[in-house]
Formats: sequence, C-alpha cells, structure tokens
Amino acid sequence: MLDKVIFFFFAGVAILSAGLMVTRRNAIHSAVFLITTLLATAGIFLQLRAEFIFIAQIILYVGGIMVLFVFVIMLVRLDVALHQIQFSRQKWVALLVTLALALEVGVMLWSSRKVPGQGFLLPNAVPAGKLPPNTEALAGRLFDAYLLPFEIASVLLLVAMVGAVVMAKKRT
Amino acid sequence: MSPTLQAVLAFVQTWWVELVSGVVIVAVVPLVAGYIVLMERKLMADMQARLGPMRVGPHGLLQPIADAVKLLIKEDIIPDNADKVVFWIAPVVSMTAALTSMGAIAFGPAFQVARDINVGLLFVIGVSSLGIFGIVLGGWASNSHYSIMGALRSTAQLVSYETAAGLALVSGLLLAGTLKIRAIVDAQQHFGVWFVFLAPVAFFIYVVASIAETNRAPFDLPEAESELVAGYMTEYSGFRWALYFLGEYANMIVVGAVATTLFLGGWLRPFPNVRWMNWLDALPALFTAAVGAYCVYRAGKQPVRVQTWFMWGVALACFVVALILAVPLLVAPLKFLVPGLHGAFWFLLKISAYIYLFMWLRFTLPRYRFDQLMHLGWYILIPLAIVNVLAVGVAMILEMEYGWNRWLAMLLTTVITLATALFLLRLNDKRAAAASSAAPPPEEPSTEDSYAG
Amino acid sequence: MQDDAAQNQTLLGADELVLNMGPQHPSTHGVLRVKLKLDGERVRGTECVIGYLHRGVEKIAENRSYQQFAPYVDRMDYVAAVSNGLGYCEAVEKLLNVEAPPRAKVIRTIMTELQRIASHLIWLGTHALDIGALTPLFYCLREREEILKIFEKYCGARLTTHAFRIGGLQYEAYDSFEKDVERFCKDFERRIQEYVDLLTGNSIWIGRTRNVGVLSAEECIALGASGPVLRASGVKWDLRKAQPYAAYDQYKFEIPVGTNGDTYDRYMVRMEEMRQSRLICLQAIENIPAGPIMGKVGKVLKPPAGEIYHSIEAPKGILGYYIVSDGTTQPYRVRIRPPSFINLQALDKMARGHLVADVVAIIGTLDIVLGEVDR
Amino acid sequence: MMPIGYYLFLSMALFLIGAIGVITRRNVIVVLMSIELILNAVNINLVAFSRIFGDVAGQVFALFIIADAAAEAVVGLGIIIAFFRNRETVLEDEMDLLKW
Amino acid sequence: MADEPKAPQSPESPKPDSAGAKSAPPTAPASAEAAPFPAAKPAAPARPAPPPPKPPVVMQIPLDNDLTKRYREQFGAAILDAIEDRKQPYLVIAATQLAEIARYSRDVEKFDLLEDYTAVDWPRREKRFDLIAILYSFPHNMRLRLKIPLAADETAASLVEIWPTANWLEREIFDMFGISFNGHPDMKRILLPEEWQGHPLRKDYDILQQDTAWVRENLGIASGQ
Repeated sequence: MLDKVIFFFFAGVAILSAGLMVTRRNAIHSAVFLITTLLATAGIFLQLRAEFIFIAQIILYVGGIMVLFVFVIMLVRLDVALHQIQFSRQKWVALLVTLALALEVGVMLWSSRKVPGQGFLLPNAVPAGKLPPNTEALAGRLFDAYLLPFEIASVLLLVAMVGAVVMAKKRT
Repeated sequence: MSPTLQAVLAFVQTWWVELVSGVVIVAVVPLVAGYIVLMERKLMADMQARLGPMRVGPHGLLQPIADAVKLLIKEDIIPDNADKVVFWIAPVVSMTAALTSMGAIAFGPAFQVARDINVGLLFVIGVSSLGIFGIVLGGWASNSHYSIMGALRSTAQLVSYETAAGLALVSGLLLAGTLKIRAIVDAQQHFGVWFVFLAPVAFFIYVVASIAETNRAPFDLPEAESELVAGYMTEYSGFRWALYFLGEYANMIVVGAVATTLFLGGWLRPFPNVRWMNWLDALPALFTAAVGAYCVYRAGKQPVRVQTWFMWGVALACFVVALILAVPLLVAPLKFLVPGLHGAFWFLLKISAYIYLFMWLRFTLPRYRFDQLMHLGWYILIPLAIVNVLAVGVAMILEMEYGWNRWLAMLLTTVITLATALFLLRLNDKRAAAASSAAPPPEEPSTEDSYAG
Repeated sequence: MQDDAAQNQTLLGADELVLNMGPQHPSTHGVLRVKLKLDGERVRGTECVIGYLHRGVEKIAENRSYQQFAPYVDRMDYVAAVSNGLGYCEAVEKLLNVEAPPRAKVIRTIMTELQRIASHLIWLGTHALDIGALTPLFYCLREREEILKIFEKYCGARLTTHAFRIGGLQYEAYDSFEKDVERFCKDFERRIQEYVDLLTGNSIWIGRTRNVGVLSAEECIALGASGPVLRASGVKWDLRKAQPYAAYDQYKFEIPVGTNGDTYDRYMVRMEEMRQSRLICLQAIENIPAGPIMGKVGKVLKPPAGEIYHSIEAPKGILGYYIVSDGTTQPYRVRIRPPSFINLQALDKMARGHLVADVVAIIGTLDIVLGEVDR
Repeated sequence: MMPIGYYLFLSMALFLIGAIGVITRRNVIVVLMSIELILNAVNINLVAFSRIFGDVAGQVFALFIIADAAAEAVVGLGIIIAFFRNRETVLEDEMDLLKW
Repeated sequence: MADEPKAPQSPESPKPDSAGAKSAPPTAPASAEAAPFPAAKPAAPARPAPPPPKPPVVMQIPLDNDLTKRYREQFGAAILDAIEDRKQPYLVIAATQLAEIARYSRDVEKFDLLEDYTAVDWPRREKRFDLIAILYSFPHNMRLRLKIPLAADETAASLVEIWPTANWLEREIFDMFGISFNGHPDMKRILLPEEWQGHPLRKDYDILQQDTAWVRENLGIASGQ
C-alpha cells in the first residue's frame, strides 16, 4: 500500500513536470521542471531500494549537471529567445512519430502481460528486508567485475572536462 | 473503519518516532537559528567593544523573537519584473534543502530521523547541496544585476568548494569505512581517537570549504555587501528573506554536524575509552548548572523587574536541564538514558564550537576577492585534498597490509600533505607575483574568465 | 537597479555590461553613482555621476557676509569640518591682511591634527568594511569618539564644529584641554597597533589591496590627485612642509611616502600620517604660548578689493579657497578647491582593468566625502 | 515492490516526452535537457530490473549512464557557450554554418 | 556692483566704473584694520618685487620679475598684464593663446600641477568672464594664477590635453557659468542635472531662483521657493 502511494506520487510528479519541461517557453522554467522530474525519479530509485543510485542522482544529476545547466542559461540570458517561436517546423511530424513509437511500445508491454511464466506485471523480487546493504554491494560489483568500465568512464569524464574547458574558453 | 484510514493508522504506528523527530527538527531549527543570530551579534559586539542587542529582554535574549515578528509582518515586496513563481519558490527551496538534510543527522545516538539510511553522510551532503538552487533561482528571478551576479558567484563558489569539501570528507570516510552516520561514530570509538587527529589536513580543508559553502566571511562573496549590495538576496524582503537567512544558518548547523560526526567524534565525549576519565561524564550537568548559577548572579543586577524574573526563568531552565543530565548518572535504573542525553549534549557543544569558529573568523578577516577565492579553491584546496586522499589511502594500506603503526603512518601522510601544501602555496605566490608584475593592461581584454574555474 | 542601456545585454559575450553602482549602494560612501562598463567582472571603464548632494555652497557664499559663511564650509567635508574651517579662516585672514595670534595658531594646529586623525579613522573603518573586515570600523569609531569629545568640550559641537573664527578663535581652550589631548595621544599609540594587528600583515588584506588601483607619481600630478594619494605614489610633498601655515613650521614631523602608489601604500601612508599627527599634537601641547586668541579684526569685515588663493593640507588633499573681494562685506566670489572632487577623477584611471570588487576598494582608498565632491 | 510493468510504463512515458522535446524544441539547451530526461528514463528501467532480479549490475550501469550524462552535458554546454559567444543565439535551426 | 578690484593698472577694468548698488568707493575699505602689515606669511611664494609700503587699500601692484619677463618674451602681446595681489602673482592672458601658454607653463616653467580651474563672472564688464587657472610648480614650490578674460559668447580652448585634471573642472565651469571649452572630450553638466536650465554661479542668477519646472517634474514636489 505504502509502496503504491509512493510510486504513484513520484511517477505522477515525474511525468507531469517532464511534460511541463518540454512545453515551457522559458528555459529556466524548463530547468526547474527537469529538476523536479529528476528528484521524483530519485524518489522512485529510493522506492526501489537503490539508495546509492538515489543519492548519486541527487548529487550528480541535480546538484551537478542541473546546476551547470542553470548556470549556462543564466549566462546566455535568453530574453530575446523568449519571444521567438519555441517549436521547430517539424513538430507535428515529430508528434506523430512519437505517438507511433508510444503505441508500439505500449502494445508490446501490454501483450507481454500474457507471456506465461515471465509475469512482467507480477512482482517477483527479493523482499526488501533481505537485500544486501546497497552501497556495499554496489561497490563490490563496481570495483570487481566492472573495474575496467569504471576506469574508462573516468577517462571519459576527464576528456569531457578538458574538451569543455577548451571550448568555453575565450579566444584571444 | 475504512481501509485507507487503517493504512494511515498503521503508517503512523510504524513511523511515529520518525514523524515526531521530523516535526521537532522543523519546529526547533528556526528558533535555534534565531538564537545563533543573537549569539553572533553578541559575540560580534563583544569583539568590537560594543554591547549588541540589549533592549528586548535581558541582554537582548528575546531579540530573535522580536526580529521574527518584525519580519513576519513586514510588507512583502516582489519586484515588478520578477519571475513571480520562481521568486516565490526559491527561498523555500533553500530552507527545505537545509532542513531535509538534517533528517539523516544523528544528534546524539538517540535522536535521528532517517535511522538506517544506507548512504547517511552522502545524503546529508547531497541534499544540503540542493540549497544552491534556492540561491540561483532567487537571484535569477529577481531580475536585477546585483542578484544575478550574486547568484552566479555563489554557483561557481559552491560547486568549486563542494569538490574540495567532498574530497576532504572522503579522507575521513576512508578511515571510517562506511557511510552510515552511526557507524562512523562507532568507528571513532573503536579507534579510540577522533579522526581529526588522524587526518588533520582533511579537517582543515573541510573547515575552509564549509565556510565557503555556507557563504560565510571571508568567503561571503555572493552576498558581499560592499560590492553586490546583498547578492542574490538584494530584492528579497520580509519573510522570504528570513527564509533565506534561516536556510543559511540551518546550513551552518548541517556543516557543523557533518564535521562533528566525521572528524570530532560525534556524540562521544573526549577520551571515550579511557576509564579514569569517566569523571568527564559529570561535566555536562556541571556546565549547565554553572550557566544557571551565572544567570542567578546576573538576575539581581537587572534594571527592570520583568527582566529579573526572566533571568530567574532562564536560570531555572538551566537547572532543570542540569538535573535531567545528572539524574540518570546517579540513579541506576535510569542509566540507559545516559548515552542519549549526554551524547546530544556533547554533539551540540561541538557544533557550537564549530559555529563559534565561523563567527570568529567572520569578525576578524577581510573578504576575499572573487578571483582570489577561485584560485584558493582550485589551485590550493582541491589539489591538496586529492593528495590528502591518496596519502590517507596509502597510510591505511601501510597499516593494514604491512602492519605499520597507525600513528606513524598517519604522521607520515600528514607530513607529505603539508609539504604539498607548502609547495602549492609557493606555486601560487609565484603565479600571483607573475600576474601582478604584468599588471592588468587597461585596454586589452583579459584572457582570464572569472567563472572559467 | 539596471541601467536602461543595460537591457538586452548579457553577462557573457562581447557586449559590455553596464552595471550601475549607486547612488544607493552601501559602499559608495554616500550618494556617488558610478556607471561601470563591465566585461564579465572586469571593469572596462567607469563614469561617475555626481551632484546628488549639490547645495550650491559657492553661490551661498556670495550672499552671506564673510563671518556668516564660515559655518557653511563645515558642511562640505563633514568628517573633517575643522580642517575646512581652518582653510577658510586663514584665507579670509590673508585677504584682510591680518594674522591670528600665536596662541590661536597653536590651538588651531592641535585641533586640525586631531581632526586629521578622526578623518583618517573614518576612512580606515569604512575602507576596511568595504573590503569585508567588520571589526576595524568599531575600533576606529571608538577612538574617534574620544576626539569628538574633545571637540565637544572645546566648542560644544561634535561634527560641524565651526571651531575657529576669522582672525583667531572665539573660545579659549578649556581647562583640561592639554590633558585630554595628551591622554588621547598616549592611548592612541596602543590603539593604532590594534589596527595594524588586524590588517597590516593580513594576507587577505594584502591580496585585496596590493597592486590594486596603482597610480604613478606622474599620473597623480597630471590628474591633480593630492594628499595621501599623491604621497603614496612616492611624491614627498605636503603643504604643511612646503608652504607651512598655522603653526606647522614649529613642529617636527615626517612626510610618509609610498613606493607603488597602490591601495596598500595609501593605507600605509594614512596609518603613518595618523602617527605623525599624534606626534604633532604631543609636541604642540608641550608649549601652547600664552596671549590673546583673537587678532585685530573688526566686527564688520570689509576686505580691500582684490583676490586671494590659500590652500591647506586637508586630510584628503589640497583644500584651496580662492576668494575675490569687491570691498564689500560679502565675498564677490568664493571658489573652493575640493580635494575629494579632484581625487575622484582618478577613479577611472585606477579602476580600469580591475574587478568590480576592486572598484569598491578603490573608491574606499580615495577617501572621498560626497558633501565635498558635490558641495 | 510494484509489478515491473508500472516502472516500464513510467520509463516509456518519460522517454517519449524526452523524445518529443528533442525533436520539437528549437532551444538547444532545452534539447540537451530533454536528452538528460531520456537517459534518466533508461536509468529507471535499469534500476527496476536490477531490483527485480536482485542483481546490482543494473545499478552499476545506471551509474555509468549518470557519468555519461555528466560528460555529455558538460561538452554540450561548452559548445553552446562557444556558439553563443559567436552567434548570440541558442536556437538549433540557426546553427547552420559549418564554420565561423 | 563693483566689477573689478580697483586697480588702475588693470587694463581689463573699464575706466568709468558703472556704479552698482553695492559699489564700493575706491577708498572705502576699512583701512584701520588692514593698515598694519603683519609679517609676511611664509606661504607667500615668489616675492621678487618688494611690497609697496604705503597704500593699504590698493593691493594690486604691477609685477615685473624674471618669470613674467620670460612669459612676455615668449608670448608678447598675449600677456595682457602681470599683477601681484597680496604677494600672489597672476598673469592676465588672452584667451586666444591659452593652450600655448598653458603648455609652455607646464613644460618649460614646470608648473606641473593645475591646482584649480574656475571662473568669475563680471557681468558689467566688456569681457564678462574671467577664467582663473591656479598653477603650482613642484620643483619651485610656487604658485601662479592665469587669468583669462572671456566674453559671454566666447569659448576657450580646453586644457584637458595638457592637464587631465581639467576635465571635471572645465565641466564644472560649464555647469556653473555656461562657458564651453573647445576640444573637451565630454562637455556636459557635472553637478546639476543635465536638463537643468541656467547657470547658477552667474551673477544674474539669483540665489532664490531655481529651475522650478525641473524640480516639479523630476522630484514631484512644488519648488521650495
């Protein structure tokens, strides 16, 4: 029951603010709604007992990436952009395509309901109390089986950082 | 009984301790913040050869309440061109973040809202860092240059110093080996020593970075009065402004609590494992009683009858607290209360000392300039913190794998880190000298972007 | 807060951002308004908008008699009212071709030097506050209070004292005048050490002030900057030595000079000036000559037709009075050369290329009083 | 634990909203934000499956995706800043030059 | 209203003095007070010519020392007069040669500081304004005043090129007297608002007068007068 309330609350907030994010004229408002979506998703992660991902989502996504976004939006004050057309010309085509995609995935999900044995819509999980401590388990896996990807990810971040600095630096 | 009601009841039955604790935090923290402000003003006055607030209540003891009332009934101004909704929501974000992050802090072994959260310390840091959105959005929504510049500055500042603070915390966490708040304190009890003695450099970095994170002098650039009027708060007034203010002071409590938990032994009294030091357990009660006695002494000297009464009241409260602290020590059946009560006392005492340090620095030091601040963060603190993490890691390997003496290993790492610090400072001085010898040419655009850091 | 021209401009990009500082800004020391042209946070140019405090002092002078105008000059540099009065009285005395008696001159000197200390204290406190140090301000006010008490005992007023009269003094020094001054001076030695402890060696303070707002000696002279600003650039020049007035030729004191002409040097020069002023006061109270305090000046002043220019070393620089008489009881024209006004001109030169925060430090280091800038 | 289908529907909804944003918005910053939303939708899937199978590998991948999102945002915003400096616009259909 | 110190030597003072309301007779000033000449103050610079002992009333005496000789040599007729008033020398120069004389003063005579620059209004004179430039020489510790008579419709050359400090001073003169300067980089009002009407330090601008329209419009109050 409690699980359900939490899930539907967060899911509702996430979808609602995601929709608002895409439609708001002002980029700052978009960012605020994206932050809300991300926080709601973090709530979903917590509900899934993925505590580390929850806090990583908050620290990295919300506290890091979104701050960067807001920062850039403030730097390029978009007063002019406010009065321009917000959507590109292909918007109707785009909507059509996404609707088609939605239909496809929806039908797929709906039909998978009937796949015997798999029970996509049924809970089939370890009870919450019996999960190993999340951070420890995650760390064990990350630094054991996935050590190489981890290192590669760090290199990727380094490259991205250097690239961003080079690009954003003023040319003189 | 409907099933919904039943579910609600069940919920309350399971979680009532947490609910009550949460309500206590939300209710008490603003009051505490108000009194921290009063303490700050009193301390500042004392250091500046003044008296400070004296009018409301004896020695201004009721000043925070008067301030709160004033702020509540003040006209609420929203600038014409402000983005109303964002303007309205920003201070709330700031305050909420600070209060939420307190949920995971353990004020003593007994009082903690989110008890068994797996990522305890990270939760505190992560959620409190969300307060930055309050600042940024508030500055942006005010539609004023001063506000937006203050907001930009604080964004850059917070992001930079959070990195340093995080790295400093990693050193402590390496020693503790866990993120759970209670386990961290337990680890210090197990080690028999506060982590500040094992990783002094990390503690120092955390102190500096946390001052910057809470926007306190000498890093109070986002609200640098003399340059940006009040930074992101320039257009705020009345209760919204008060929310920002409360958020800031709540943040001070949070960083104080984090430092206390990780470096200063949490709720442990000094020398927690030394038997013959057990007389220290009597200290909390004696200390509170002494404060009460001083109040009694002052009560006779109050100019107004009401103030005398009030002073007596404060003294009485102190005595009651002293009694509460003392009784469990003396009465055997109540012994189980000792850790909780005394733990809370020590914890709060340590936080107060930490905040006192903040205030002391604020009254003493001039303010950094923005580029100097960024240089300090990026050229000194962050490299130093990285080196420190490495050094602490090496020391732990030396201890665990090669059986070195712990103190020897830690001493070695500290020396290495300090040497790095000296090197970095030298480097920085050289760079500054080079920069100043080529004094900024007036017309040429500088290559340096203050925000590029 | 925004300037109209600043609309549609961005914090990023090639466009200059125009930030309007003042007239209601905590660190413009009154009602100075500075338009800053910024590139990021770097200043590309400044433009001062002044006159918010303009009261037409020079016009008033033409419609008052010589004595009536004397109190008005106190309202110009209101933190150094005594110095203003000294300059005016001496100028009119020169115009009348009379001289104040020696006793009056010595008392004038003591008062003026005390006022110099008081003015520098206000400067130090507010300057430190601008740079973010809260505490020096209160220490400075504490000492200034002692000086103001001496003024109050002497002439009944604390701020706009109108302490001197044309031709000498109206009030005899009160009984314990020497003792009060001596006690203050003795005390002040120790007090000044407190400021030094707080600021001089503080690395943040040095970082904020050194190499900020550098003016070379040539630039100073070209821009007309005078007083401590000029001396900090290395010009060992002080009107008290160059063309002594009042009783300054009787006392020994040093002219402190700087080397770089930056904000730190100006700080050091002013600190040393306070010490020197203290020494002058100590020397002066040793031996205050006896005698009358008022020269031979009639009740109605009718200076012979002609003109005079007289300037003194006010705490902020050269304070000059150019007075034209047409032989009547009212001056035909009084021109006041305000040091703050002319020093403020150097702001643009000093601020270019620095950051916004430095502008605040530079305005502070120029030690302007808007009452004098705008008159 | 809720049935996995709920999470999949939530994930799909967020993904599609993000996709709409990417395709229709002209403002590049909003486009970037929509991409973040898409990545986030993927994370929900990964974490949900990780939970249902009791294997933290999914969460490891979610972590990698967050790192990737950070890298992508940093580079994207760097480009936007550089572009804005030169062209004073952030609209994608005005980014029509190969060289400036 | 007396237009000029009663100095018969001054060429710019019109001989038949129009008697204004406050016109002082040439011999009127309180001779009793001014009669005893006290010892010379040390502040007085450059006193090559001995002060005249007798007439206390007329304090302006012609000056003919080395300095003025050099100036006369250099500029001839442009130096209209050289006078010492209360031991302070001043040169009366023609506005046409102002820039040259100023440059010569700075570069050759080392008057490196323009201490002050102002004006005086003599409404009844043919050349209505006197520009007063007060120069100071650091090497010689000496002051010199330049007096530049200027008619109401005349403009003067700007000295900003020579002494940058003249920038605001000239703006103030423009603001208060309405004299404009050629070649000034930014000739606009400085102390008064830009839309203000009139120039307050002119003698025909009464002290009670002010730009009531401006006050009403910008301050939203009825004029205080």
